[in-house]
Amino acid sequence: MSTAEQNELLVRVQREDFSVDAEINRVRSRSRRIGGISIFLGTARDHSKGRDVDGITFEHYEGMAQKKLREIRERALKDFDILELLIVHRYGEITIGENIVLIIAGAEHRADAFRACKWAIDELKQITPIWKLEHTPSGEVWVEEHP
Amino acid sequence: MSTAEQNELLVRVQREDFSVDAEINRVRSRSRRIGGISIFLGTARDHSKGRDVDGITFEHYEGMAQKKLREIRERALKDFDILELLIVHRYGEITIGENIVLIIAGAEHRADAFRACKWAIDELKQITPIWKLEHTPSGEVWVEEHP
Amino acid sequence: MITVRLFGMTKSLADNQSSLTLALGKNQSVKNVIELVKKRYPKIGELIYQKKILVSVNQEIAHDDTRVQEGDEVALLPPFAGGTPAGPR
Amino acid sequence: MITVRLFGMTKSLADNQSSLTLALGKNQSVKNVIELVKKRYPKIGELIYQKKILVSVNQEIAHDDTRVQEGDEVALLPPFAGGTPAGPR
Repeated sequence: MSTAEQNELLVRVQREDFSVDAEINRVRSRSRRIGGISIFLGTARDHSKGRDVDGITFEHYEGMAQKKLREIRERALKDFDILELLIVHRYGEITIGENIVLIIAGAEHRADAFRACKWAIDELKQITPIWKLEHTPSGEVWVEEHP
Repeated sequence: MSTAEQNELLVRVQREDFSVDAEINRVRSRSRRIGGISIFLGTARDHSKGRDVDGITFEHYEGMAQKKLREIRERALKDFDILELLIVHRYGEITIGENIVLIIAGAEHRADAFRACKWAIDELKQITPIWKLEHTPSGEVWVEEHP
Repeated sequence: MITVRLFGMTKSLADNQSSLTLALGKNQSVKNVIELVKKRYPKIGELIYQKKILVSVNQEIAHDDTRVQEGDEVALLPPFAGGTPAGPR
Repeated sequence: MITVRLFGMTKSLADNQSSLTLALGKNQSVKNVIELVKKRYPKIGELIYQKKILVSVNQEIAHDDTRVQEGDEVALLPPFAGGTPAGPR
């Protein structure tokens, strides 16, 4: 696989669910120096702001979403002492309890991995053009989270 | 399964490797309110303090190690706004690149999950009676990490 | 002519169309695009003035004076799932 | 008689025995255990005095005055893999 192809696998927006183990292996295979891996996994909760939620649909801006996620990966690799960072975000219909978003930061030391992972998910939430439609018993609503 | 049996699965010291996906599902099954999951995975690096490392053997104090890990889980559940915390630590011989330790913190919101996960791994490193023997080209050495 | 892509709430406000086609003259900026959108969908125009909807040009957040010409990729971006974007960077 | 469990570096320093059996009288404390260990393994005794090896009684970190009696589970704990433990809590 070329570097470009590998990098594409490290930043993805996809409809299908993902295996965390498989994504960890993708990160791990990039360096034998990795000793600390910090992972964030966002999942679909059954309520939001006091409302019951039956399911969620994510819509994204194809092209711009990937571009922003690539920027986040590149800035994380530059600004933190990490060896690799992977981002996967799902779109389409998501059932309660299912995976939505995954960030994996691999570093020699755990403190760097935690910092990069936390920064990346905060940044993702801020700059990535992805929208969330919550299906509730009283109808559908486009929502934004206030973290 | 009884609560005691479930709690035992949430804090383990074992020789076998673990599946991160399976452990995530264990945490996730505890509450449909979980929206943010922070995970720390420690893996065996190929060098340490400038030395090459060919492999690692972990030894633990059976009984006391589990007791300390249970204390960490219970304190995390009390002190942080999280819904579940899981800890698995391996012992025995570990090959470079393999999993050593896993912490999973599940919360409604990601900031709480990150804080609890970070605290738990820092605390684990401080208070858990587990020892590390590094196999290097020039011999074996019992080591402590200075994080 | 330029095409303005719509997402999420913005799409709902425009009768579920996923894009608008606007007749835009030469030497125009984002400001002119907003005026054209506002004429057809006043509610969207209002949300843009309130900075609740951002405008992007060629996949970067734009401001009022950003130039827009034939072939540019313009989009109206309602608040992201993760929270309101921080505006032009 | 009490049994003192050894781990890691402490075990190596005691000819790879995983435990020591000590004859301990009545009304004794951790301090007395340390003295007995020191007689047989001066190097271990030294590391205990330097606080590089901690003593636990019944799976809790103990201090010099912690009482020790028949049936207690005593162990000598070299620095943990994660770094030096913070001493008695």
